Amino acid sequence: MRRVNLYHDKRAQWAVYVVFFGILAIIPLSMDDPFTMNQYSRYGVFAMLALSVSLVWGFGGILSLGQGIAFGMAAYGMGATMQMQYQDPVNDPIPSFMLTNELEVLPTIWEPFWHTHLGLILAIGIPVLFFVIFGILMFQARIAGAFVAIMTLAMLGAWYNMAYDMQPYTAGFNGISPPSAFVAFGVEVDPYSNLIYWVSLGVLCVLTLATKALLQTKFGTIVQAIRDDPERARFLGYNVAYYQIVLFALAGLIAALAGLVWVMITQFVSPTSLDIFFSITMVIWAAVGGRMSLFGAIFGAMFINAAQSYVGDEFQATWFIILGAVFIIVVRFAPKGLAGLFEYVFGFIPYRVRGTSGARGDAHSASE
Amino acid sequence: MSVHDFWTPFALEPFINALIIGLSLASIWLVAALGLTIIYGTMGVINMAHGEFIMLGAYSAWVMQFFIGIPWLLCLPLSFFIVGGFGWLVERGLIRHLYDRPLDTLLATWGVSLVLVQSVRLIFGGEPQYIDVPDELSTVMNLGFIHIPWMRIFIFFVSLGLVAMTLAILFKTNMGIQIRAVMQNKEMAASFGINSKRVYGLAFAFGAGLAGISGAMFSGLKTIFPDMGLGYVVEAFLVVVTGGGEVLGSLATAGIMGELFSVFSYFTNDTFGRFVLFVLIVIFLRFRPQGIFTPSMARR
Amino acid sequence: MKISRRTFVTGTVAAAAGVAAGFPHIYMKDFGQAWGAKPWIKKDGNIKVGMLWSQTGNLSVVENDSTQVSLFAVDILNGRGGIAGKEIEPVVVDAKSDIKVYSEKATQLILRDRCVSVHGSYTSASRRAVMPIFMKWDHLYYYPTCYEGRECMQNIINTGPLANQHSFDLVPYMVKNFGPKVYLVGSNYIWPKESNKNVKVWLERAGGEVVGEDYIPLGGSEFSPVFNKVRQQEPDWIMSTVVGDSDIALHRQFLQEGFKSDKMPIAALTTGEIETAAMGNEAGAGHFLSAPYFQTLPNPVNEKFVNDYLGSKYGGGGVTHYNMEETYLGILIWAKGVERALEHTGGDWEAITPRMIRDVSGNWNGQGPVGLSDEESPEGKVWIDPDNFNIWLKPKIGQCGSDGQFTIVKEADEHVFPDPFSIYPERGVCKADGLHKPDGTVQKDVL
Amino acid sequence: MAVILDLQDVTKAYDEYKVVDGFNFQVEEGELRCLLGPNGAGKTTTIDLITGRQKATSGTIMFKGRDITGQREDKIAKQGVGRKFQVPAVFKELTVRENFQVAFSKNTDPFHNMIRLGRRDGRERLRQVVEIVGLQERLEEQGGNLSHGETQWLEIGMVLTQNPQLLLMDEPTAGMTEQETQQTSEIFNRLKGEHTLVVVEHDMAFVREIADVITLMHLGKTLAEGPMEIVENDPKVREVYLGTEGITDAA
Repeated sequence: MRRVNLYHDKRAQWAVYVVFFGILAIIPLSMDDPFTMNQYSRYGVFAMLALSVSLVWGFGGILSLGQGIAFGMAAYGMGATMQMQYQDPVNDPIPSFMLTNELEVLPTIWEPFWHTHLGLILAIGIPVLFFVIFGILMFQARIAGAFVAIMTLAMLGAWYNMAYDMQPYTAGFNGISPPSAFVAFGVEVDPYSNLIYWVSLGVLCVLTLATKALLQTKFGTIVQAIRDDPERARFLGYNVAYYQIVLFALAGLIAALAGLVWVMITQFVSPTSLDIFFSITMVIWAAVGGRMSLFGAIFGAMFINAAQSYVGDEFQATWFIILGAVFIIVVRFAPKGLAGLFEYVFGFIPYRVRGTSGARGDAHSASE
Repeated sequence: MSVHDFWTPFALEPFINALIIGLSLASIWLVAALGLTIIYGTMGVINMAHGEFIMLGAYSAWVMQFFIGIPWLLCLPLSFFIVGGFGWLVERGLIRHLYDRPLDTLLATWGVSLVLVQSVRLIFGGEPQYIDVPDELSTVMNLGFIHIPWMRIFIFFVSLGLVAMTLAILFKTNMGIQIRAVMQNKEMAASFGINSKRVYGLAFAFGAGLAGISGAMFSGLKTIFPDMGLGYVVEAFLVVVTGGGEVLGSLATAGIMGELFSVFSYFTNDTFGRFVLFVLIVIFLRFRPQGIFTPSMARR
Repeated sequence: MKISRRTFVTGTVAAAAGVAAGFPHIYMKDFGQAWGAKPWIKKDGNIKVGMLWSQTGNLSVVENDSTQVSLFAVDILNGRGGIAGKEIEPVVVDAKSDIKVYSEKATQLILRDRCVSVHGSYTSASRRAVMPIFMKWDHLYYYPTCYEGRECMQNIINTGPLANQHSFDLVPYMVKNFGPKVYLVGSNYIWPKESNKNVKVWLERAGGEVVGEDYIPLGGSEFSPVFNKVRQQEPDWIMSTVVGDSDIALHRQFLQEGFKSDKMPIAALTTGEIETAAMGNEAGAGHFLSAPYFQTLPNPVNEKFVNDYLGSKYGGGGVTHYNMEETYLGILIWAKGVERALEHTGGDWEAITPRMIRDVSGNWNGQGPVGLSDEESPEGKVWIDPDNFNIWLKPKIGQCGSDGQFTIVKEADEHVFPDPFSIYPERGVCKADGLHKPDGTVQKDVL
Repeated sequence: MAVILDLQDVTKAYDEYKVVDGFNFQVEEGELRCLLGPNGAGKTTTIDLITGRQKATSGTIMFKGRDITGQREDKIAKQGVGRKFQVPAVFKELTVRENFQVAFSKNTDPFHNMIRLGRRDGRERLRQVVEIVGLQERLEEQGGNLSHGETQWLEIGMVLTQNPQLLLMDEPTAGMTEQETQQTSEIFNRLKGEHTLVVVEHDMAFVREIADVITLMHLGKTLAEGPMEIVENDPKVREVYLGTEGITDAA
């Protein structure tokens, strides 16, 4: 018999996920409130973004401040798809905002979005492809650490400027608001229905469990190894850049899916989705919840956003100060976030499992 | 934006003026980036709150002028000490504990910037403010077809002066020698009796002070408002990173970036110029990492 | 490793605690309110009206004033006994200058707080972010800021000037007094560009010409490249659609570049009392602004408005400016709409719907559209266009003095028709039920 | 026995300064070679050049008869060159077991590894390696919690897990206690013959314990090569080390 930290018990972790998503699944059965459904779906999207940050930063050691690039690109793709669902090929073939921007025919880059499936594929494919290319650019040059952060930030800034300068194609600063809800396979995804909740939480659930499963494969161990010491991994025969590119693209994929669902919920996309502040906020969510725990990151995103929605009036003016202070405290004293605190507390819970291959009696996993 | 008015045709005189404007932009970016260069170059800290230090400099100049009536020129050095002192406190209270976690300094300083922006907004309100500059600086110098506001000439020379001062401090003074020793090898510097903590604290305070003086100076040219830092910090970062965290590197990159941006925005427009500049920098970082990551070869 | 019962229990408790903390209204009382045919205004309740502004963040500079003046207007109405004896209850939320929050809070005001109408937004971006929500719930939004038009939605009433009204009088005035050559400078987004399209139309009529056109990023504060081109083109005056912080930088750098406002003035659409106060008197002096309202408008209604407002607990900002006054008008116009709706339902509060308020604000029952008389509106008589639900108003031109206040130098002779598609006649005509296209079809919700 | 590693006239120069200067170096299969020299002699740089961490300015590096000059680190590693760093490098947030799993890198394709469960991989090899380096009782411990000596053994074990034909060990006993050094030399003596080893070392007692042949580097060149006794008594060597005591105390 030996003592270990319950926190590190993989089965307990899975149990927490099952229970968590189980509870989330019950919520719509117990209520029928369009506002709550809409709001919780939004939290679901934020949780996906925190998940992507957790994967790429917490597990991969790549501090990307550019997750908004994938989010924003996918959001624009989805916005275009939904806008074109609203347009009529015969009577009204061009979105209103283009007509007032000296465009008389639909631009070629908008043509594919007539087809919903193609539009969805592009909305996901283009950001992922961009992340692959951008990843190759960075990681083959062995750029790491803070420089990745700065480069992703600069790239985000470039796209932000682009989105709002290319007014005839993106509606500029005002953004695109598709007037009708998204229709897929003949079903209207009403942004105030239980359906939107299922979509958002469903995507979150699948992404979370898939990411969790991925991290338990050898690939997951290797990316964490690369995070700890890329050079060591390289001399063990791993093409570190290749792994980082794949991981970066996967995180981009998650953020892109979040962007897709986001536009389904809000029917609106503008350059603010590429805002630098927003992308850094995602990092705050993940950091506060615990970047090295998927569950922690998801929880952090939901918790901070719920707090933002529900704190009383007396905190409104000081909200950013509170957020900033919490963030400073977390970074300074609890780099593993709330999840790290749990890990610490769980270390005191007496919990034993049958030891493996002659383990020592008193060896217990250390906690931070 | 249609194609025909996207490009401005070339004309010599305004083009020369554009080149001069490029120098002026370069001097603004340089002075904004100088403090960051010291902080990054010395301790590898990516100070995301640098823009807010600039903002604090502008606000402290404004407060001194508006409430106490101190003339603007005197506000400049005073801002240096006020913001420098604030930077010293931030270093003592926060940054000092994070030196072995460079990524976390980036995040923690971002938290600091959030707190600073909102605090300033709560204290002074969100309205933009302005500051009175001496009348001599509110006019323009005319040399044939060349027209340069004296304010920009002033900033240009002050920024060069600050660079010279920084270099002099780094290379001639005792503190500078200590800073450079710690920059090169912390352990070895410690074995020579250099208190690296003290040096870091001073370097951070010095960098913050430079941000303060630049903020006070920009307040004469531009607008003072709580979010103003964001307008400088991105360019400042790019200058520092591309320049490799060295003072002369920043000098060179600020010059190149200022000119490129001015020329791009002369021919196209400001927003597009910015896009091209960002992309060029990302590509540059890809192909010239050695010039940037000076310490990267020294592992194990 | 075998999972023990204790593991499972601990895990469950942890997860449940997490969910409970993250989702407070699972255990909150009003959780799960059934959505149904509930009335918007309860017989025994107040009239709830939403205020969707930012109290924090960069937009709060303007929107704080909007909130204050809205509350001031509600106070006045309640002081008179509310609407037909029923008290108005403002529901103020903070949109935190974040587009995502605007959209969330709009949903909250409609669905959770069940406000009968919502007033809000200073920027087009936030307006467009919330419009799909108002369309979805067939609700009603009052937007008080000047905007570019070219929209035709059935769930909005605008009380700010449209692009075609804004520069209508200004351009001929400037051409006449300063000369035909004009340089257009704007912030890089849609409103300045659309405004300038209108300016070009008026310029052509007045015999002027555009010698240059430049847009700088929102929040940008570097104008030397622009002034370089200005110096080369030597325009007679500058037409500015630069907004916010950038506007202040524009005027200050104008001065530092050695330009003089009496030789080459800036004619602006948004440089109001707040901006002139923030840029310093010498930077603002001599330039022109076209707006439907100025603090110095010499009429008793305005003097009372200014005095009452600045004397009230809401008037801490020290000025009244055009956007505040338009917001104020929005509340008064909304109250009149509610009165009419009550008349329409024959006194049944519970039958009033948001959309009904809009419908009766148009040409209802032969009474003509809702409007405010010279005795009610600080800017003088205004009324809602019964077709496109924008506002008829008289633009005025003010010249900034050395005290930051404006002297009215010209007022339009007649009210100007708000035409959202003035420069796009080929798109059709906006009517109450949608955009009537040239081919005879009607398109709803054009945005 | 065949030559497994062959450096021909290898030079690494920074501007004018040559860290490695026309260095020739041959190692035979199954040999344990010690690479010695004062600080700055170019030992670690040589290892860097062999493993691809730095690119040679000129010269060729042959491994098993194939030219590996200038190839990428991971490609060289996959051909059978293992390297232990001077400052021990292990994955600190991973358990010892996971460290070994990562080191078991038969297939390094990320997509292939996405469908493999880490735990199953290379169990057999893990048992063999753990038997050599010890650490049986520390498998579930986090890498960052090991003692210095244990970290060194873990890293040696990780390199061994790959079963490389050539092992490059940069100061494997640095910072070890005497007892730990003793254990390490036992490990090395077991490896001898089966693997080819190049060991950079300062600890002369340790070198005496394990080395067949030593190569002494100075200013990027070979100063002397041969069995311990011969090198030790070479007058050139004495001159370099200035002292009369020879290299024994130089470390």
